[in-house]
Amino acid sequence: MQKLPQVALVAVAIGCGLLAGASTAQSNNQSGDATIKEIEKYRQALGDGNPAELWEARGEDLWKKKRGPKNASLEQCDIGVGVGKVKGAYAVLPKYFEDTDKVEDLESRLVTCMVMLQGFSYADAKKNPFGSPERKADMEALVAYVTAESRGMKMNVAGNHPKEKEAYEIGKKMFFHRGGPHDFGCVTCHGADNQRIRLQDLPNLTKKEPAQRAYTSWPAYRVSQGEVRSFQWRLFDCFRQQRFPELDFTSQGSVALTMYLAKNANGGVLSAPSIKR
Amino acid sequence: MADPMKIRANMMGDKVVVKVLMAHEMETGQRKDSAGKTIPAWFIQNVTATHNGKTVLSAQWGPAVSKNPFLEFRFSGGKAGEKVIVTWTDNKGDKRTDEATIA
Amino acid sequence: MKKLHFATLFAGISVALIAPGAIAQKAAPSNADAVMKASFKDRGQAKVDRLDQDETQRLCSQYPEKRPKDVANKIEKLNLALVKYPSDGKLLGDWKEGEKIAQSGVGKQFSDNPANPSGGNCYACHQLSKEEISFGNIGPSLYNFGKLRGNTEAIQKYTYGKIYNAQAYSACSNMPRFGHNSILTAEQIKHVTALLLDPNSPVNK
Amino acid sequence: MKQSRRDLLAASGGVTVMALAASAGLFKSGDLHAQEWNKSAFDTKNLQDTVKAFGGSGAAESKDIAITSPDIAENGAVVPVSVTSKLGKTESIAILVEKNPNALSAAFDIPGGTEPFVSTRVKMGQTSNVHALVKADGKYFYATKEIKVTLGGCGG
Repeated sequence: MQKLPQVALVAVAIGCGLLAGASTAQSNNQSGDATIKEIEKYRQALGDGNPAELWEARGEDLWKKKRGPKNASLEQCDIGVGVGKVKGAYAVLPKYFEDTDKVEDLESRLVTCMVMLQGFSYADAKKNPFGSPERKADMEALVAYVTAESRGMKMNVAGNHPKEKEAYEIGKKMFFHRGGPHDFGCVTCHGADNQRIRLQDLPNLTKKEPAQRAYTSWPAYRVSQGEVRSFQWRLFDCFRQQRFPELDFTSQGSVALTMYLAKNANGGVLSAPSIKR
Repeated sequence: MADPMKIRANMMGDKVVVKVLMAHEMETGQRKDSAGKTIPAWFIQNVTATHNGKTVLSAQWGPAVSKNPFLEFRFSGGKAGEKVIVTWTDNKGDKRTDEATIA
Repeated sequence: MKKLHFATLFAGISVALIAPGAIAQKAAPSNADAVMKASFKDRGQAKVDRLDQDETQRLCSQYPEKRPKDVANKIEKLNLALVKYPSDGKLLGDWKEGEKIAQSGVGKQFSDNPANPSGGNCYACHQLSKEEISFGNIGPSLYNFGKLRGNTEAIQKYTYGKIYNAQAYSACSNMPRFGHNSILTAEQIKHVTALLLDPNSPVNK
Repeated sequence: MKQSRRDLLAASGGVTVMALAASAGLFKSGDLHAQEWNKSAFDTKNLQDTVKAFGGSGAAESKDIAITSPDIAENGAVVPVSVTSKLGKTESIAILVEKNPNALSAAFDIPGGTEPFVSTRVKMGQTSNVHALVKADGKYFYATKEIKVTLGGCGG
């Protein structure tokens, strides 16, 4: 039904391929450890002045602006900590919402509110989830704003409702599901300690500390793409690289996998939106 | 229209430290879109910062400045409560001016 | 179609935020596999049937860490029988081509053009040469692979077979079964075999 | 690239203005009506040509210029670079990436009262020398640092 943003994907491909073939960095005396240390310096140097702030500002405007067929703002939206409250909401998501009788993550909850409060059609609300230079995504701006309002707070996903438990179990199953032409699953890259793909660290998402560190740093401004990417995007793109078909935005499985990863990160302090390569 | 800049100006000793984030694609003119067509260059060319009517920094940029540019500089002679005004102009003639109060 | 459906649905309940069960996008499937399958859609060359598992994938998902010895044996036996060697009997190609394949990570993603050849992305997981500092560690270092093992026919056969189907030698290896799953052609696997074994390759320098 | 240069030329108002700007330093400091953009400088392929485009005749290496950046950039699209000059009467600071299609990335005029320091982020297509070019007391000086650019892990 919804057309996937062709442009967005091109941007992704270019972002990843930007340096392909151009950059076989040469060094004979550089040990792996020294390389990792320098990369760490690189990351720190980017920490000051995160362009995600530009998204946060745009998202706050979008949150407060009257939009849609009903000309309403999102300020009356309950995203997990009560109507009209934004602070701390991201720390308790995903969670079960009575009004929809569903477990929702931030993105699916925003879609719900855009439909219910602002009168957007369901398709319109989720038609441009991931922005590109040609077409900025309101969704990513809203996500940046909401998550920034939980910065410094501890992840605290309840997960006690039967549907939350069900989501967790489904997400866990998805995490370990190996398939596709490469036999990959999430677990291939994120099931062991201290793994690296090229120079990128791969957090072991089955363990508390690395799971906390990874989850709490998303969403993030990706310098390779020049966009703030949401957690839904993170999963979408992981599955693309896993050679899987396209993960449907805000699908039940996507929320379930988020539930699994978010709950495993409980106790971790949110630092998102962060900045990443 | 371009999105607002994020400007921070803070006193550090007797210096004002200014940090600016600008929302801009900084397209190099070398990338191709999905149809294989070259995406035309589009980037900020001039940046000017003023304080009390005096220019405290002016810059010329090429397309090799990173997307959503970041800029930091420091000047003396500013006080808390005064304003720093930053303006950029791109190669399409688009322009954006924002200001921050020194804290 | 979907759009109409939801628009109508929401028109009725939009005033009441508390309306249990109102937004059921899809009837909630009770089992995980069904939910997973319903959560993906075909895109480009990546169809939803990629989620369907063969026996190897099913067993490896079921036992992600420690698996019973008989399960591991079963997987290795099953996969060993699937290894096919090139009909011309030659196992070594051009290591220079092999290096390009080792560097390239494209192929089989829905964003990739299926008409283009896939890469092996070896550096993503392995150290191979001392020149390339950007390498991963999911797999062991293969630096000096040939220098340490020699270039005998038996080693060539093992190397080719390992790239063709890693699970024939190590059950539930993280390494893709490049030949078995048609990621790389026989010709490409020969090139990568040469990269690992040729004394002139940067791997053995 | 040729196409984009024509675009730039059209957009920036012709070469004469540029030449004038170049002759007055990078551009006249404090000149608020300046929409000038030194096209000839941004077209140069190396340090020496950039110096010439700025109106200088040559540049000397100097230990009084410091380039602060990581030795390795995880992504060439965003490479943080800071330049500090300890040279007296620093008038301008420029950042150049030797192996980029065009060497000059950014040029800053430093009016009196502003510290001879700038920090920004530039794109690098590949591992390359990065130069900081400083005009101080009418003369040009430079410092060089190599920054390595690494490949990403994703399917590229």
